[in-house]
Amino acid sequence: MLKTLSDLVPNVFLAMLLAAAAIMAFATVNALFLVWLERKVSARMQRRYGPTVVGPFGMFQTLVDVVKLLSKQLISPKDIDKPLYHLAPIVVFVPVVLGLSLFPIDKSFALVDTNVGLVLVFAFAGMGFIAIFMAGWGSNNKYALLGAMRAVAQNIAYEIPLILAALAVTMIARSMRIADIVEAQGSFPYILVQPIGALIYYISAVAETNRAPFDIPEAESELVAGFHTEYSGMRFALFFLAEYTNMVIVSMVATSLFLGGYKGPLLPGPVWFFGKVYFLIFVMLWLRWTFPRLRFDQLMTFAWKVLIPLALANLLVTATVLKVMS
Amino acid sequence: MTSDLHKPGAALAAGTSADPWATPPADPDGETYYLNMGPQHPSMHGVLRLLLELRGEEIVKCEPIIGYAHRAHEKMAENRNYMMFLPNTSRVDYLSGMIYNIAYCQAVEKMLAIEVPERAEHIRVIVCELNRVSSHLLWFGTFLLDLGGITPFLYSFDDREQILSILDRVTGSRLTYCYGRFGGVTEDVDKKFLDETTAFLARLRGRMAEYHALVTDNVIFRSRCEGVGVIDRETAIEYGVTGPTLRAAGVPYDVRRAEPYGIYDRFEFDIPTASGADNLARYYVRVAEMEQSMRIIEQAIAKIPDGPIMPEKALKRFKPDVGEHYFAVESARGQFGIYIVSDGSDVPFRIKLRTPSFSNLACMPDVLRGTMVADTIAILGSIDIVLPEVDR
Amino acid sequence: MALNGAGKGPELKEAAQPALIKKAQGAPGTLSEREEAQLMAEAEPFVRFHLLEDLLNAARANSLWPLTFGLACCAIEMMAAGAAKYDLDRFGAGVFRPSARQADVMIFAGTISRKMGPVIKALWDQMPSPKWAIAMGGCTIDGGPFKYPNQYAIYEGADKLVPVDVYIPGCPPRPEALINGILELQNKIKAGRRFKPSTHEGPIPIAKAERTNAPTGRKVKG
Amino acid sequence: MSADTSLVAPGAEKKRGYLALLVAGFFTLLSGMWVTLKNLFRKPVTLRYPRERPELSTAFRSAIDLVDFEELGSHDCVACMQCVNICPSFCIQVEGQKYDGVKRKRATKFLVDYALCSVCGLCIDVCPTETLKYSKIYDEVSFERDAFVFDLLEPFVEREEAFLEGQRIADAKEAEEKKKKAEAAKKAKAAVAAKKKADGGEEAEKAEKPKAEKPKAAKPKAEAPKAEAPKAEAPRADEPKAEAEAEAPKAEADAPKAEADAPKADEPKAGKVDKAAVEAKPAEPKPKAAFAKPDSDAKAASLARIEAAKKRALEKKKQAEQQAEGEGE
Repeated sequence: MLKTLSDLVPNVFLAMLLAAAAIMAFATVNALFLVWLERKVSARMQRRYGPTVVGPFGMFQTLVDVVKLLSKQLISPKDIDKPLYHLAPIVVFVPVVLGLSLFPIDKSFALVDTNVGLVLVFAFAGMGFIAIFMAGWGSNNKYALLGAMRAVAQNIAYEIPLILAALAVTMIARSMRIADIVEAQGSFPYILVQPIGALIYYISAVAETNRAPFDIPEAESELVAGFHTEYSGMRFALFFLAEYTNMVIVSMVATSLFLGGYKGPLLPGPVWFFGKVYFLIFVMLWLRWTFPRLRFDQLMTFAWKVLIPLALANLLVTATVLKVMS
Repeated sequence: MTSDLHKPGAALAAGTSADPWATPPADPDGETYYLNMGPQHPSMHGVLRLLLELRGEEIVKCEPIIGYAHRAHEKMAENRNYMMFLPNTSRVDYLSGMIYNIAYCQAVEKMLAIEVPERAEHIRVIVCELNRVSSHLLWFGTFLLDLGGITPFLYSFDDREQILSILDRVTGSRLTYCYGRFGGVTEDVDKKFLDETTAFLARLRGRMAEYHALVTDNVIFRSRCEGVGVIDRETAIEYGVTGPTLRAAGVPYDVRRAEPYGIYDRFEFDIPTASGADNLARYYVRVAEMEQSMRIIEQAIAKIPDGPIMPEKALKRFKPDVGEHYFAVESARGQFGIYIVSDGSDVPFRIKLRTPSFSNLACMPDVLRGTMVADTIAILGSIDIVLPEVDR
Repeated sequence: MALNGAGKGPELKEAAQPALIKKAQGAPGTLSEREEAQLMAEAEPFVRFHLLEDLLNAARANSLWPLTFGLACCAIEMMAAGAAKYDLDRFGAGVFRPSARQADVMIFAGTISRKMGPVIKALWDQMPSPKWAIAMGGCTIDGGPFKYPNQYAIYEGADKLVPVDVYIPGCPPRPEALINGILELQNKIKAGRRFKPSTHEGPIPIAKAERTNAPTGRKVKG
Repeated sequence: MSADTSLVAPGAEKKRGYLALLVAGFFTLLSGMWVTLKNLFRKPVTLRYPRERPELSTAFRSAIDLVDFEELGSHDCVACMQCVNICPSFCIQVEGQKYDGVKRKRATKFLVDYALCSVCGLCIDVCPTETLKYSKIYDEVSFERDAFVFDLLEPFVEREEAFLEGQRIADAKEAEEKKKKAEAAKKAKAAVAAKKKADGGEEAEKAEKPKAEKPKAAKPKAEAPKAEAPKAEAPRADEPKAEAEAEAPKAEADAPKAEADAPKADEPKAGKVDKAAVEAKPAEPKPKAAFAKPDSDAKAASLARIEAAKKRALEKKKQAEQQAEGEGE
């Protein structure tokens, strides 16, 4: 039987407090770890060492970076749209963190459990680009604005195949509750049933998180730093934090929908769960450090002409097969 | 389109005003807007500034604004004697500094009719071609960096480091060589140098397979390059575009073959050309050129004779006759010409450097019209400009 | 830092500094040692959180993000320093930020032309403090090889535009020199930003680098 | 072309269907990922700099330094100013002095501003006594702007007295020998001249002149390996060459030709200018001011210059002839 935090802690407020603390701690530590991992993995792929000086294997490098960013001057440029500019880093961060709470990490535990878990996750994830648009619009910078426009177009385009691919899975599992979907994957994960769906989901997920080769909103060589060109210090760090947390969330969704979540032989559930999540993240890093970036219109073409038709076809085939089998 | 910003030179005036970031006012119709790309921009290869008029992400007009790397190289030549201009040459184009350095020596040798010993000629060919390969490798890396691929950049730099350490063995410098002297070179090469060079060629050929798997065949790379930034034959010839950019448009013009200098007429090599005239064609030509350079190096190593590296009587101080001399070589970016006007004194009256990057950049407004912002970066990367060479 | 004594800090500090600077520049001693010590003590922040400050300085020192900003030849060596062979990232300084807002250190890599001067100033102003500058190569120290009488095109030194922390000579300096410069900058940051009189006196011998009689490749006579 | 580097020329591919292209494209992505994965498990190529030091090549170029000759027990800078004059960056300052009893000049000040240097090596090329070399500095940094003015004489200061003492003895010895030789040479020359005069006309004499001078210069050189005992013998071998060349830089483009005849013992004129400038501003090497500044816009000016140059050349020729005649007598 799945237990949630409110089952374990009777007091609602205490439960909320605990959940918030746990999520924040996880998001921060995870982002610190991921940035370090990314720098290390990329370094090794490029045949260098990466951070080595601070801590063992440079482990505390990102911690040091964050402390530095915290102590940096916060610059607000001239003629910005103040509310949007100041709110954007918070708006990008909060919903992303909320999404973290919805995943069962073991057979018997999830922080929050609702029967529309999947919908909530996508809803939270979809708010990210609003923040990006706020940042780009509010910055009074043309590069930021270009980045923001790209981000909006990209997110709208890629959310469709993302959800279509997830929809096929929910049709098979006949539930939107994440725990149910995981449970429904009896002896084999859905990636075997839905290989094309999984691929479409994963590609769209990488695009959703604005990671290379789909990182056009912050395309460094084109738009300087894209939507966060004008952000300094801690505000910039929040964007960073959100990006890495977002990576975790889409990987968690992929793990739950296609890889069987916490299921696996021998080892305990959380190990399997996080193992799969971090493997998917590793693949994301791997992609980023291998490929050049797509052009903006090619990205759109790819979404509308390849991914969406494929996802629709996939959905159609799934529905037909399900109907025939039942 | 009535505002004065559409008059020629309006943007340039904006660039030179007291406010360094000044741009022309926005289009009154609200259709287009201006974007300053550079001088500090990650993919401007230094300090180029492009003033782009954009409609959405489409480029309506592009005006390159140069001069941010102006160091008065040509003026400096008028202030010092022929010998003292030597270190400047390798700083005009620091990526193929060796070729420029040797080219200047050859120009002065032509002016003074100095015989260069055989061994020195062969050494010059080897180091110049190594330098060309290193320049192309750096271009390969930065081009991919412009396209968003970071790892190929580090791989190519790894290979480039090998060349640098080989050249370091004889020249003592890593980047801005001052290896040539009038009549020869400063240091003799030893057997180890030749062995290392041969070993490096083998290694680079092995690495090429990796590069092709990682980059050349990559579908994203191809889609970013194919049909993008077409500098066709006519445009190229009109603007005086040379080098790989011209050869990618199907014109097999290479100074090494068209007007052989040094001992280039003794080597067998092909002039790779392509017909696409787009980014991919330029990529293809450069990669194929690396192979040709390697062929030349191999032949030079096989043929290198023993002997002196400087003429018997080293030139110390001289006064050339009154006259004008032009000498051109094929640098990594195209035709590099040196035009020397001598008034009979030991100081050149005028040295004009015909640098390929300047002409190659000149066609940008034509080529960039109608492309996207992302393509701008890719095209600029593919023609391989070096800014101090543009500004001199 | 914001931790300066709010009440009496600024006035005293302003009074103290010029005298000290004068002394540092070698003017005849205007202050006795005792007075100087007193002034120094008063110029110190009112409240000091030593541990916090040290921690912050250590963090800043180990996370120097340079601005992606190349001017000329030295920029290639800067790129080489960031590449696999030298790997600036080992010291946490390999995160080249394209936007000045997110950079900590500006590496002047190349000749600063007159036209580029105002741009550099603008970039420097865009960087959030605390920020540092490294002058890489002869051109940014005092004009380098491009300095000659009546040179009209360049600024003879980066310090004509912004305060420079570390100077790296060479034309161009090897990547090792850039790394050493960053390490020295780290030491400087870790030591805190206390006012220190200059210790530099006139020309110094090459002695710091080992002076060898080893053959230099050229024929040594005899 | 070898197979490894063969590329499909753009446009040469066959057109394929939509799905086939997609699948093929997907596989090219995988092959790229395989490359990076392979590299993930290879050993890094990084040189861990502060811990591992680079191996500098034998030709490594850096700021210049003075060679410490073993047989001299010191450097051998004669303050001929050739390096100062050839330096394109004006980063060298040299001052010299003549000491009693020592034949040649000795450098009393040798500063190099590494921040200005472009490591071109021209100074090392022109050095007549080959006392300049590249130092092994490669990672020097400083917090101070002017910390890169190197004083090359500093390590030699203590040994200077001893060197001068030794040099005095050696010079005295050599002067004696030279005197003897000069007498012998004079006799021989006189004999030859007499013979020539008897044989041919004046023209023959003129032709003979340069030839006669050559062996004179070459003689001490040839003797150098023989006389090894005196400490200073070896470097002195180059002495005549050094003096001859010290003359050359004097001939500035615009300077009147008459200066070429200036007394040999004095330091060259350009050096003097330099010295004065240096005294005014000790910290900064002041570039010499006497530049040829061509008037770039006016064609007339150019023509005038060319005319002047021709004139100078003529004058020079004349002078040389006169000189030859004068010495002949």
